[in-house]
Amino acid sequence: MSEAQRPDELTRAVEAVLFAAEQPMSAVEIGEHLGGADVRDALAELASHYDGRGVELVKRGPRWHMQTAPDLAHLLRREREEPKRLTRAATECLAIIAYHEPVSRAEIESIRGVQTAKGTLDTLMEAGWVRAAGRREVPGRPVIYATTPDFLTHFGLASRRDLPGLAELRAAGLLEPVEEALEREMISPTGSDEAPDADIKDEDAERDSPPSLDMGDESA
Amino acid sequence: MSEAQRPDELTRAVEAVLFAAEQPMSAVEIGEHLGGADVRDALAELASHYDGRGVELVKRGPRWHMQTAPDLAHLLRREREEPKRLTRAATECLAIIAYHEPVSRAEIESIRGVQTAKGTLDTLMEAGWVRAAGRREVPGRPVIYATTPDFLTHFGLASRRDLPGLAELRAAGLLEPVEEALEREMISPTGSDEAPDADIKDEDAERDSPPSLDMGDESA
Amino acid sequence: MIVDGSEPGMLWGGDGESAWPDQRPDQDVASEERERLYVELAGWEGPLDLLLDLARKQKVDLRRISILELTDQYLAFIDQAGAMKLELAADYLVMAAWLAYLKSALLLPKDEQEDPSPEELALRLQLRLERLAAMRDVGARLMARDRLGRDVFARGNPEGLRVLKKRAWQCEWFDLVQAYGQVKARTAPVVHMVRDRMVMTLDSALSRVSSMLGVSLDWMELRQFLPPHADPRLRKSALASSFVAALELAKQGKAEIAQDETFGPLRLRAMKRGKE
Repeated sequence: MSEAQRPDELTRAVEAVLFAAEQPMSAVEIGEHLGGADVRDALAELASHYDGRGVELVKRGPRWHMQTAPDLAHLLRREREEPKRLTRAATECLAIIAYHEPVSRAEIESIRGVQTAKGTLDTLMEAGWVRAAGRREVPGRPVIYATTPDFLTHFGLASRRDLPGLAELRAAGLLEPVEEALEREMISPTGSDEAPDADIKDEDAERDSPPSLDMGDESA
Repeated sequence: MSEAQRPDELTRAVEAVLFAAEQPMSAVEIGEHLGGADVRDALAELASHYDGRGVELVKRGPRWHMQTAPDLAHLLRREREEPKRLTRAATECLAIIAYHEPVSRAEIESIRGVQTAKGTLDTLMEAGWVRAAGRREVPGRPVIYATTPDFLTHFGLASRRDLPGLAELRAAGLLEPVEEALEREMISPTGSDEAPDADIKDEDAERDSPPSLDMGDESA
Repeated sequence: MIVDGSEPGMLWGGDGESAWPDQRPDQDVASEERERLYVELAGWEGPLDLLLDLARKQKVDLRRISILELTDQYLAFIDQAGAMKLELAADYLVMAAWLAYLKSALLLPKDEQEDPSPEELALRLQLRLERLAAMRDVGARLMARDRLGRDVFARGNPEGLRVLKKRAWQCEWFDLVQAYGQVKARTAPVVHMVRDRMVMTLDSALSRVSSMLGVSLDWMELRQFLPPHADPRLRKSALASSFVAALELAKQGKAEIAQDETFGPLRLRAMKRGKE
């Protein structure tokens, strides 16, 4: 598509000056730059030439500058998805929220046994799997966290009840590290250590060892 | 003067991207930025559209960028700092690298007849025109140098084939090493039992002149 | 000085361009001849550069250059510098000597020539000068091109293209469940409690040992007091507790302990009343 009508020399010069300018320029400034020429016609011609193109010549106050057409601004900020694995800490955090929700950060920490960086929860919220679900009505009113519908979708769960219980985890060998000798002892007929009782508080969760596990002294 | 023919959306998008870009971009990069489009036709259309205007679309190596028309240089140069002048040594070095690339430092020195100060190559690399391009697989494994895409961009070369005078130099045999030229010139190929003295004189690690560029002063 | 006929110029004087400024200073500084020469000399990058300059002053094609004439000019230049006691870098002098040798060789009758012939040496010098001249010329042409940032300009204020990286977090169902399992395994206090109870307390050891001592009057080895079918780790604990219990009983005067050798078996029996 070759231009039928070539711009005249002054218009070309104005175009080049505006293109190379680091700041918007007024018609007078452009004219001074070009040896005192009157550039108003050239500016009008350029503005009309660029109208509808990917770039446009605009006037802001008294100054002119070239800019990307506003409807194409999205091209300048393109998003690219970068797959990234959830860190170990974040995965644990997510698991605890899923099994115990709603939980506060302090509760998560007490279950994990280590401090949880703020960024970890942020990550989970950025991923869209966790949301703040209000505050617990205890002193300090801590924020409590719960999973989102996206969480269920992502992990292919119909509901949180689909998460495997402790007994299933153990059967799958997922309750490592547990010493073998102990494990042998722990296979007790009473085996009432089922979970996840979705609503158990973490204190309960920590005290959920069945009496059958009591190995008492045999000296008695 | 309103455009009779409006550019299509892809052409507008390519135009906007090229205007906004801070660096020259290859057709592939532009395409990727636009979600994988094939932008070659759009580039051709834009190049032809801008031909003769105050701004032009040019291809340097594989990369495209927009710049002001060269014939307007006198209008734009005003008040602008001229880029730092290269020293004579640096200019010669750059020319030798561009016309002979890839070359080692010893090869550059053998053409120039003097040692090359360390700062000279550094200057060229800092300007972004020259890069280390691996090592030559000869004893000492000297680093070899070549020009960069920025070199083409800065000097307005569509490719290395565009280097000024390249064809003439080649036709005149001026890019072939002294040894080869000598053999061609001497009707009797006697006395050329070579032992390039570069090896002897230049003890420190730079014993790399490959036969192709050995300008060397053979000792009979 | 030079006997092998090799051409100097590859002999780095040690202070190549680093010692010489790249740009020739303006001539207006030089009023005196001496100073002028010195300034000029300082402007050359080594003998090859100086030779090229002298050659160009002959204003003929480098291929038709007279090497004899060039040699004379160079030697005259060096003589002049020497007469003014200017310090010359060694490679200028090496080149001078080599050129003097070349000149004499060129003037000698042909049949006395050795290899390589002086013609070949002259040609080699000519070829080198040509190549340096060629690079200097194209270097200048390169610099004179329409250069970006000097003659042509990129957009002064580009908006810039940004690619915002949006992280797509990845985590699989298995990772999740495994992580929970590990949290529970790591922190469940039950596990620790169980492990802690694999011991025999001192109290139970004391009552066990003293009741068993009452039954037998003979020496018994300490290990005989341990529960016979206990888990190995419980046995370990029981051994320690029983030993302490034995010491306690001995202290109370209810038992006596004997050991025949270091690390030998520890024997134990109830104290006979009469001995008290």
